[in-house]
Amino acid sequence: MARLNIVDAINLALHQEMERDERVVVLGEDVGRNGGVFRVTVGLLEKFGENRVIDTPLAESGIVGTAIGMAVYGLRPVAELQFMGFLYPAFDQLISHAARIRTRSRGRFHCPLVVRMPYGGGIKAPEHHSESTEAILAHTPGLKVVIPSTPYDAKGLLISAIRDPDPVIFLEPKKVYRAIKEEVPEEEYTIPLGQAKILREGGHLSLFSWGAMVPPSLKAATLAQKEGIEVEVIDIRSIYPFDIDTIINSVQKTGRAIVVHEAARTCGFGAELVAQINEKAMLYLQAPVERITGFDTVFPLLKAEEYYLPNENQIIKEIKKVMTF
Amino acid sequence: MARLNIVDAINLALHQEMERDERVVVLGEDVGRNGGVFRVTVGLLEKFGENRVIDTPLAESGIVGTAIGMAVYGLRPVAELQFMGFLYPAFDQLISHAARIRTRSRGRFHCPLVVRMPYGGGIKAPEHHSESTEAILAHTPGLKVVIPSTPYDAKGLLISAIRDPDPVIFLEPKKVYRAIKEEVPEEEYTIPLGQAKILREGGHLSLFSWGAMVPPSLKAATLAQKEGIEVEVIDIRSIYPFDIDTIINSVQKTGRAIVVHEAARTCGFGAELVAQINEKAMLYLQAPVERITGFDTVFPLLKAEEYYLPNENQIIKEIKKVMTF
Amino acid sequence: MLSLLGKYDPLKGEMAQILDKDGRIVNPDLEPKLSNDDLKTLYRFMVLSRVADDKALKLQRQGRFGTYAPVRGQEAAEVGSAYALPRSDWMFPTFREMAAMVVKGMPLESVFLYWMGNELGNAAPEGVNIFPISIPVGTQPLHAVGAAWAAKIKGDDVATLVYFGDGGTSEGDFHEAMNFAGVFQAPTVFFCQNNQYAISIPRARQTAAKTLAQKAIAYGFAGVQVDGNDVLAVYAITKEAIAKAHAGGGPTFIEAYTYRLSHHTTSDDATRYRTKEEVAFWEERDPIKRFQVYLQGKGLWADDYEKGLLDEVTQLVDKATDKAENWPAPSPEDVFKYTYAEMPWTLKEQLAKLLETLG
Amino acid sequence: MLSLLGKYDPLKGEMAQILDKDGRIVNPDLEPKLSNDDLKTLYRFMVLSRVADDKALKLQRQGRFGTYAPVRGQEAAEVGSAYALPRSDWMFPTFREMAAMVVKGMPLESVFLYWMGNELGNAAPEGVNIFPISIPVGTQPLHAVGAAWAAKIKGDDVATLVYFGDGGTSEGDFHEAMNFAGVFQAPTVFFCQNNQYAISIPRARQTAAKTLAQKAIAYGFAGVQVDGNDVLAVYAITKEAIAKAHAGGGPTFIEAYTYRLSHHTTSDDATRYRTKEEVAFWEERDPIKRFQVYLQGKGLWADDYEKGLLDEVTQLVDKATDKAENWPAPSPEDVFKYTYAEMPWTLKEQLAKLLETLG
Ligand SMILES: Cc1ncc(C[n+]2csc(CCOP(=O)(O)OP(=O)(O)O)c2C)c(N)n1
Ligand SMILES: Cc1ncc(C[n+]2csc(CCOP(=O)(O)OP(=O)(O)O)c2C)c(N)n1
Ligand SMILES: [Mg+2]
Ligand SMILES: [Mg+2]
Repeated sequence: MARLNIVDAINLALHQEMERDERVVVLGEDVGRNGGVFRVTVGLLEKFGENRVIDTPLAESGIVGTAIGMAVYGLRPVAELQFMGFLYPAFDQLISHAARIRTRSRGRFHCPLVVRMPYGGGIKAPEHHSESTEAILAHTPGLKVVIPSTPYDAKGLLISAIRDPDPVIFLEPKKVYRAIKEEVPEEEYTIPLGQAKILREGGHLSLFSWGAMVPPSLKAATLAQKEGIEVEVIDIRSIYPFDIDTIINSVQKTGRAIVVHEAARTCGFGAELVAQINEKAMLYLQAPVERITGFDTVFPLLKAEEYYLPNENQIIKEIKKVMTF
Repeated sequence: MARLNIVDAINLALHQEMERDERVVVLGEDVGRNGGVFRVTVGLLEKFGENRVIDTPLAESGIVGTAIGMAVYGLRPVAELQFMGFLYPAFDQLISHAARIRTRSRGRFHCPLVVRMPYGGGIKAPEHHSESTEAILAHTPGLKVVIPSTPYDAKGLLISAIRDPDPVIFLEPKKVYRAIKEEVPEEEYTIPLGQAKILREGGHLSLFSWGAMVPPSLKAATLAQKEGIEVEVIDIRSIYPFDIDTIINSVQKTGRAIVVHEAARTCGFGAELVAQINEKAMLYLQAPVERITGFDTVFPLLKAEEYYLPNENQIIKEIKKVMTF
Repeated sequence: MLSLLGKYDPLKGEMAQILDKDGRIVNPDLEPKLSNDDLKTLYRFMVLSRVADDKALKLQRQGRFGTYAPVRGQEAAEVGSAYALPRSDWMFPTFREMAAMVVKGMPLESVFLYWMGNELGNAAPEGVNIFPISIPVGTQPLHAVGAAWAAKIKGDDVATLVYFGDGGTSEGDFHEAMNFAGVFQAPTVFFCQNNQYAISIPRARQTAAKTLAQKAIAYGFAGVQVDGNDVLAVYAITKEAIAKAHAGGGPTFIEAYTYRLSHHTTSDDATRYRTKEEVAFWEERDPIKRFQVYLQGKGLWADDYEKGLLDEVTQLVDKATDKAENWPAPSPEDVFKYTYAEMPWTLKEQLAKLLETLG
Repeated sequence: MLSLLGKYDPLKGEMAQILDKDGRIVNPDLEPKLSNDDLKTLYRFMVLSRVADDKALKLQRQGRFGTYAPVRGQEAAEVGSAYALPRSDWMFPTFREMAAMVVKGMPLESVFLYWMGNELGNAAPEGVNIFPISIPVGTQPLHAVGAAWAAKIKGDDVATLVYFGDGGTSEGDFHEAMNFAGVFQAPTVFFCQNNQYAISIPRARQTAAKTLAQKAIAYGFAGVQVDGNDVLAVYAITKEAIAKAHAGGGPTFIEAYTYRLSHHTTSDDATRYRTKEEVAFWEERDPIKRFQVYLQGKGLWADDYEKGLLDEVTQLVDKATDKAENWPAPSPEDVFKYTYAEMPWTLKEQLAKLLETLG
């Protein structure tokens, strides 16, 4: 078993799935010769050839739209978009077609498509390189949305996504692409979509987060423990469908909860979690569920990006506030 | 003062703003010669000529993208998209540009653009003609989102939207385009963006809705009254920014609340309202805030559309449930 | 038979034609070698389309149909092209392709069921290679390119044909589809029905290019204009483009120059934006009349033949109507169960609530 | 001076050129009538661009810059075109137009400030008609068309020029912009810098069209290919396209055939996807060297002139660096206050919370 980072783990999953199932093809801007701008697809072209690892013209709607045709025809395309900020030209194809082919045809056709892309801020990048609009995708019936936060999960979730019969959007937290290394089994394994992961148990407060917000959440939990507060940290992992049982069980146990995400606050996925907790566990709540989020502003350029991203200081402050409500 | 429906009221507002300010231009598919597929722009071409009432090629991104250039250059374009289901090709221009020109240029430029479109279900239309994805727009920093539910509001809000210095998305509930008539003053008037409207006062429960969900909400409130339940019905009207004071004051008074919207449930704007109420008024709540919404499915074709749209029966049932929690 | 592709230069305003408006053969050397049966089948499909179209409009006015987009005037373009498509190739229709879909094997009752508001009508039977109708204009050419490209990757001898209108050429997705097709030499035929209008917007307002066919130059492959009201020319040129695709020659763009004789849809009033004179001009160019004269010249048509044919197709249309109207209404479950392969808990919860409300 | 537009047919592979790669005049009758001062100014801007570019790369490696997209190799295309643009016309740049922007009047310290990660650098001073840099590829041509069209509606004598790359021509928005420009005869010059790559994707993979210039045929207006490393040809052809736009002649598409000599951006490693030989081939076609020979031939260039010029522009670049580096850091308020004309309560609440957290 090797210690891999997220980039390597995804690369390994792609290699193995392409090996296992010749219907799997990879396409996108710079995914072939260049191995992807984050090097996630390195080595695939050399191994599987131009027919299955496809450098496309610069057109996101074209990438997703042709991938839909491929998927319905019988391939298993894994499309890469270079950054989530360049997802929007392809949004119509996703919402109007990928998400709907099955229901539009009453199950005669389906669309086993994966669209991968790096998302989130914190890498001092230019404008449009720091987006996290997972809530928009979660609001689109027919799509599944997955966000791993560790190398182990990245591999297992991606394999599940590729084998899933429906379109899955796979968001990769680029801030931690290479920041975390852990043991990743060489053999293939899957992690079911739709399941959250309890990273740390605790009885006083439930802390929900995903992607690059998981590490500061864990750090804050460690800090909190020093002050006697036992925080249960849960990585949501699947944004849609999300793991309501794990979420509600935790809140019923702790009575207090905080959601952390880097997306804009209004109508972020945090709002949905708060609404669900309100609906299903209100009587257990000892304090309002709080949200620590990005702002309703454009993600700032590098000189100000530190202001935007939630960090462990904010989280620990909020934990204390909720504990003393 | 004439009795007008929503279509006529919007038409009147357009006439008057074009008369008053020669920077106002109208563009879109079929808005000129044909007067719009819902006849909202009838008479404008004849009155203001081809230079200011512009039939465009069939390309939504083109319409919004050129309108952005016009707006920044100094016009006040009012773009029509034919249906909200055809907004998505233009989504990139809205999210990546219209919403950001001001902040990208630190205020050197701004984008006084209105994008109007009919939205919502209930007219037995083909696929893609029944969308209500206002939550996606509300999650986009830099945009304002407005939904009138009556002719009076439609006129006053549209005039405000046109005069607003920032991009405003103006969603028109087409199910009630011609269903409601009321007195609409001939003279121009504005209704500030960002304000909800209390349509009916009541001390037992707050019912929040917008667009075509307002009429069934009002009907349900009338039914409830017969059973002694005093429902306060609030038309949210401005989805972003929304009127937090009116919302919270109402819940603090009633202690119970229901949100009704036709959009898909998960990550709908209802979730944000629940989250806000949880954050700002939890201690006042005597029951969980409930949501009556569309489903996490594609809006069905006409044979099944009655299943999808919330109606007064559902609302009254839910009111009773919340009252007896 | 001569080659039609490449022979007609759109930049010179040349358009392929075999039958002129009066049914006279103007290009005998291009005439496709079709059996009498084939010729009569083409005619039958056009007449069937006309009768079904009229029925649909009537049903819509009676509230028994939802919105409907009539084919009238475009029968030659649809029937001629669809008839040239082998059974194993795939078709990607828009909302206006009733005739093309029926030629390709879609049961008429399915098309009717769809326009009556039941999604089930959008599912082609197993073995009938038709993608579900795409409503968003200009978006489905990408699917046709993707499927063609997938076939190529898999080594299947399959081509795809996608329909769209003059309006559709303005959308960004059309551009991306054409460009991908060129780069990957996808075996796709882009079949543009230039019916002169996108709702009320005349063709000249859609683009400053003199022809739509010349747009193919931007993507490095052949574009050709064909008289879309001439079923023989449409058939011949589509056949050739399909053969080229199968032979590894890549994509072709065909602009079928035609006219929508009816309203855009049943919600539209075409008298708001076009003149009687213009419509009359095109009535004279009716594709069915023209082909009838041709068949008559070949001794394949007579009054009693026409009468028998009309009886037959009218019965067929009536039967399709009955079948579609008597289809069981969709259940609440039907709204939910095709969203994903398996319903997530969210949908189950929402469905349960709906069933509870319905009592 | 002869007309360049229309003279070079992209379908025949013709490309406008005045100076060949060795700085020899190959088309003397096309030579623009520029004063010696103008010629020297063109040269100075190219050298300034090269020096500023090198500085930017160095600053980036030292962590004093964010990601940066170098101009190297494209100086003639940018300087020649921007110099042809009257002050009252508008420019729409992408991330690679440092040189063009500086020619148009953008202070170099602003460009540097922007790439150091402060949005303030994206705001052109009042009176300098430059739209903020657009990062999403292919999207800003629509803005250029909209602004040009607005100018036309208002009766202003203003044209617009928009920059984009070979990759940009594949996006749907490019297509819609070209099409709108044709239909509305917008006074817009589409200036495509075909630098042969979109990151790692070579031009041949971007489209099957032999030239990018021929794409204009799809939209009914002129497209022309120009040697993008020949500053005189670029200047002359842009000047003519701009004049045509002002005269009501509508849009023009210019493909400047050039080469990106450096990496795509500082995050890129171009050695992964192109050969030394290819780069060497293009080094020989360096636009600055070529123009230097031309100036020398005119007696406008000598070693000491070069030395003086280098000193001058190096000082200018250093000063710009200092200014940009000493700019006050953005405050928390700066993140919020330009989102809307007035901050809604949501932003006020979020800002208050941030200030509280910061202590
Ligand atoms: C993306 C999109 N925008 C707008 C519409 C509304 N609409 C339906 S059909 C149509 C005109 C289509 O014209 P054309 O492509 O020429 O096809 P035709 O209707 O003439 O067959 C429009 C604007 C749509 N369906 N999709
Ligand atoms: C819509 C979009 N997709 C992807 C990217 C990422 N990206 C940045 S530059 C670039 C290549 C651009 O190539 P080209 O248009 O030729 O311009 P050049 O960089 O060569 O100047 C890509 C893919 C982007 N900025 N925008
Ligand atoms: Mg048409
Ligand atoms: Mg390039």
